[in-house]
Amino acid sequence: MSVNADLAGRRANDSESEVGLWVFLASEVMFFGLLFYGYTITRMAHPQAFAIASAHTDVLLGSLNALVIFTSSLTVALAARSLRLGAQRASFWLLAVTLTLGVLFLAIKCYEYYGDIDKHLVPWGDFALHGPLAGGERMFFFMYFVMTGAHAIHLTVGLGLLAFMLAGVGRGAYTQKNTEAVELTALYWAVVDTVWIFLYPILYLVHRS
Amino acid sequence: MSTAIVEPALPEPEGNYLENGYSLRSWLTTTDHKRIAILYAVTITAFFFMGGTAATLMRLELISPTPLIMGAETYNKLFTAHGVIMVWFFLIPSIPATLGNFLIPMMVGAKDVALPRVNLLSWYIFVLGGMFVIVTLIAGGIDTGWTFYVPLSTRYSGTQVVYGVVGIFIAGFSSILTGLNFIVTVHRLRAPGLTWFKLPLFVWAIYATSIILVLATPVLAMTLVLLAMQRVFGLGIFDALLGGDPILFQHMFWFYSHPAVYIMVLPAMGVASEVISCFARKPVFGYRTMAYAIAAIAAFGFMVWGHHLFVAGQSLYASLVFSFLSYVVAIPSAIKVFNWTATLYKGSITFEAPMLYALGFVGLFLIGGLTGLYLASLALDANLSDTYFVVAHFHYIMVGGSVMAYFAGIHFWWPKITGRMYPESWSRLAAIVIFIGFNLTFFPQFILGLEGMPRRYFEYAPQFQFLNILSSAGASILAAGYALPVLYLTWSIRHGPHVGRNPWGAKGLEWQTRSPPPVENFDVPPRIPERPYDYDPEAEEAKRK
Amino acid sequence: MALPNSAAPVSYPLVSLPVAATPYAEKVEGLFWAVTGVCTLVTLGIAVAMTYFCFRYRSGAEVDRTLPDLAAGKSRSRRIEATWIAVPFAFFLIFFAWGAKLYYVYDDPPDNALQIFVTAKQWMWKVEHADGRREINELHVPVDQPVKLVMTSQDVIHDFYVPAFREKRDILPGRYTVLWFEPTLAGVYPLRCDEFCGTGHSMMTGRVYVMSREAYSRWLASGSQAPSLARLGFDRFRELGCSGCHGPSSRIHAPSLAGVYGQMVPLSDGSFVRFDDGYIRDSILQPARQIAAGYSNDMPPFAGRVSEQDLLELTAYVRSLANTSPNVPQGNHLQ
Amino acid sequence: MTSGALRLIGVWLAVIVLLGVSVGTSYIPMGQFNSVVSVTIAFIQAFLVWTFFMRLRWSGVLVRLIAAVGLIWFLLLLGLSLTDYLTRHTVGS
Repeated sequence: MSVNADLAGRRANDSESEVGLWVFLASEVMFFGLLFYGYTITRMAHPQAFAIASAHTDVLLGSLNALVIFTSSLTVALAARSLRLGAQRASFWLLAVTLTLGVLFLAIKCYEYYGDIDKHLVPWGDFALHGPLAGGERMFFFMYFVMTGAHAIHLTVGLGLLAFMLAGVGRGAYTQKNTEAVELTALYWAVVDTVWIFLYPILYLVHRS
Repeated sequence: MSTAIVEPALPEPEGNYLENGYSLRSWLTTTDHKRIAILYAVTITAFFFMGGTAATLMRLELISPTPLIMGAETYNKLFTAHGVIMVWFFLIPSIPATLGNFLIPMMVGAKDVALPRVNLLSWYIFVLGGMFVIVTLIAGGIDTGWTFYVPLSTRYSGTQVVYGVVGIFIAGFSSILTGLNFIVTVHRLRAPGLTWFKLPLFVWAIYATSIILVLATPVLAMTLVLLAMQRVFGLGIFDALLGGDPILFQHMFWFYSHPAVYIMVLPAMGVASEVISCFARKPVFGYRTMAYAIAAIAAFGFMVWGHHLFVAGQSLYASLVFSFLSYVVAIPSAIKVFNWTATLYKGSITFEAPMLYALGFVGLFLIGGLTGLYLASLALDANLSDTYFVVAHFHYIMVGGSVMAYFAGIHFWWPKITGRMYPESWSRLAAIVIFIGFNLTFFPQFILGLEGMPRRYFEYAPQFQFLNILSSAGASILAAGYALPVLYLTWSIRHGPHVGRNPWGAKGLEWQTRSPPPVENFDVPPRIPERPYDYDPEAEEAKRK
Repeated sequence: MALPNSAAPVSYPLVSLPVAATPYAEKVEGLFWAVTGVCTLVTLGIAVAMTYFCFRYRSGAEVDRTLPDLAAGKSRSRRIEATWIAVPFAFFLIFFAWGAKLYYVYDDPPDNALQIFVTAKQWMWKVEHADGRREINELHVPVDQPVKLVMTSQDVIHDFYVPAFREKRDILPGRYTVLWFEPTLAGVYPLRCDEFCGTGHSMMTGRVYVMSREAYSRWLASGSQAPSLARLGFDRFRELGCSGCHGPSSRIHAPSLAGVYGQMVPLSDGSFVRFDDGYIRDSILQPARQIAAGYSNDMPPFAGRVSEQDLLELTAYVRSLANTSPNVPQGNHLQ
Repeated sequence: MTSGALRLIGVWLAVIVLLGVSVGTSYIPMGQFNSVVSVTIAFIQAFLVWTFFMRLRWSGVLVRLIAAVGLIWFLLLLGLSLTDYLTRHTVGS
């Protein structure tokens, strides 16, 4: 079976849709790359402000979300793999778990936003931080909301795709012979996961010590 | 090696892509790359004349150093509209989305692009983005210039910046999807035996362009999001009041917008290579070098954006680096001009309209490129940057270059697209009128820049008036020149003489199929040539006798 | 070169390039004509070659069209291509080095430069001289004297452009940029804003008067006897409480400002920064960003509490301390 | 459970352990190195996800190339901008 699994994993040639999706993912890298770039340059000019401001983020919820989304990228990879191996039922349930984890992520994120608003960390409102570095701190939270917001939008799109795949697999529209849609969804989801891999340390862990 | 196209002995099969349904619905729901190309052509022609109208009004105003027919605010809105429409809604999609869409699948011997539905989707996205821009114009326009520099665009402009930015953001996705489609098509759908170095340079050019579209456009999209957020919420990382950096916006903007120039000009280079070698009946000189030059331009084009920031407050060290890299990227462009010239050597040259346009392209691109050498130099740029010299320079590249080549391509492939020939003498006349009108419009602007007239000036010192009048006079000739093709090409759709498969005796795969092509492009699989541009001037001469 | 009086009808030459009023501008002219010469030759060369080929090898002309066989042709065309890669590249390197050297050597203003502050706003130029003299849309400078403009904007990005000096520099909000020149030709030169700055962009023009020494002294004397910028800055220095910590007898541990202007000073993160107008400005507005080595971050930020005018005056004051020693009571050198 | 699935789970475990290391080290005062460590860990995590979950390990050259190009172009944007930002005011230490 393990030999089969490797065979199922190996393809000599990548399909058109898969190449297309990877090109799109490269485009996504530049999309988020621009935000990381803006963050980096601004942080270089305001290192202390970014450190202080990042300590006001909710590291517990951020880490929890990292755990959730990292796990979801495992389950979606397993879902695609199961479908390749013909285990439609397993694939269905793994997709369902992924979808649940995704919704959980959004729920936690919303709760976190609620807390941020409550703590007056929204930079364009009555901002809580008034110290000498308030300008840089406002810019940190500006980037925090833009970056996590862009990520949440991508995640929401991913949830839509997952729901679609879940229905398809449940219906039997996607089977061992027709795995492409599910595989592409899994790739997309993994990129959403990757974005959080980078967002997490630069938003939550800048200054904890 | 026989140059004759093998015509099948069977009777011509019936039906072509134009006859595949006449209803509006059949056009709006098509996934045929050829029909989508025509959808784009119609759309961008509309935008071209919108942008052109703005330009005409501006040139009219600039006849006088003092206000003539409008106020400063209107003028500022006009040049912003002109820039936004011409850059994002005409030049960027011009050759790739029309000629590219029509020809790439045929040139690689495929039935369609790799992702036909995505192709249609990208046109709808483009139209949606265009709608926003039109709404912006109706709602009062934008007065920041197409560059949207902060903090003018975020804090100080009272116009509809956000709508416009949303329109450009949306249109960006159309660019990305188009580029993505071409990349996959060229990689995955080439006919068996059609290796990379058998591809026409037009395919190389569109492929390189697509890479830029995919990698640069998302940067612009996100930059505009940051801009819109800062405008709406009143703060952001470009905000100097918070200690943010307005120049950061310029870095981001030009990381897209400089490669965007290559999005406009690389496809033009591709068209010129096809047309010149066809009408010189000679293989493109140094085909491989030309292909590598295209790749080099696409890659190095990403590393020179800082030359827009020499006087903007960028560090001197960065300016040195970017100045050097700007000279590096000039090398492959120079190679191309030399190789086109060498292609003519020992050819058997005829001067049909596409050739006139293409030769015009080479000349104007040459001047545009050479004046770029001034702007890449630190000391000269510190004088010329943001003057009319720059305006003239990039119009030579984008209008003299890209638009001329677009017309060359439209005429060259018109028989293939419509199955009918355009009227030759009218077309030659238009090519000459456009060439003259163009030079009369923009050459004086080089001198205006040297005299010290800044760009985007609504009123100017009276000593600049003579050259401005000259430029405006040229613009009226140019406008007439642009109106001509619209008239005679429209006429020829119904009344032009029918043509066969290959009226030019050209060598690309697209000429092996019928004109207009069948829905699936080829009735029989195309024959893959031994090498690209397999022309033979001597045989051509012998045949003529 | 005099600017025309707007009332009288004046005829202009159809084309008139601006004079080069500084030695630097003359050097830029040199480079410009060199590049123009090369580019003209290239354009003519290509035009002649294309026209010749188009004529000689037109279809139907009886000429030899045989091309060398494939192998020989390949090596020949490689050689040709190598030539027209190498030769342009050599020229490009020269253009790059020439332009870069001119600009680079020029970048640092001399120490004896007359410092003048320029504040740009929509749509006017405000100029302040060290002696407190203020002008709007006009700038008077003496001939043969290096002049250093320290510029900032109150709103959007502007650009200080004097064609006769062949140079320009953007003026940014929240930051100082520097432009310097040493005019050697007396005259009146147009000044234009060269970065689009909104509705009145094209009206944001002014004049630079380069005057003989005598005329300049007369002009200086004719002005109101406003206190100098440094003097005003000293008042501001006390009013805002700066002297409490930065003064010579202060018991609070704050760096002395005497004799440091223009020097490289160490920062707490191990790097060095030039103690210039930009650094003074940043340190007043956001002291925490760059802490001098050996000091802690005790200073309150003055962002939002001081105007651009205050900043100009304070900067002028600190600048005036450049040649003083820490033990002299402050302000004495201004008397 | 197959060995393929086990491998994916192993990768997941590695990612989670790295997450723990990242959180843990961020509470140890190391100055600027805190960020160096946490971002390096992020790169390792991303590498694992792309290699195994996104199956770059089994992909053709083309797909690997496309994946690399995205990263390279981002570094180009950042790297060339740093020629400006690292040399604006402060001279290197």
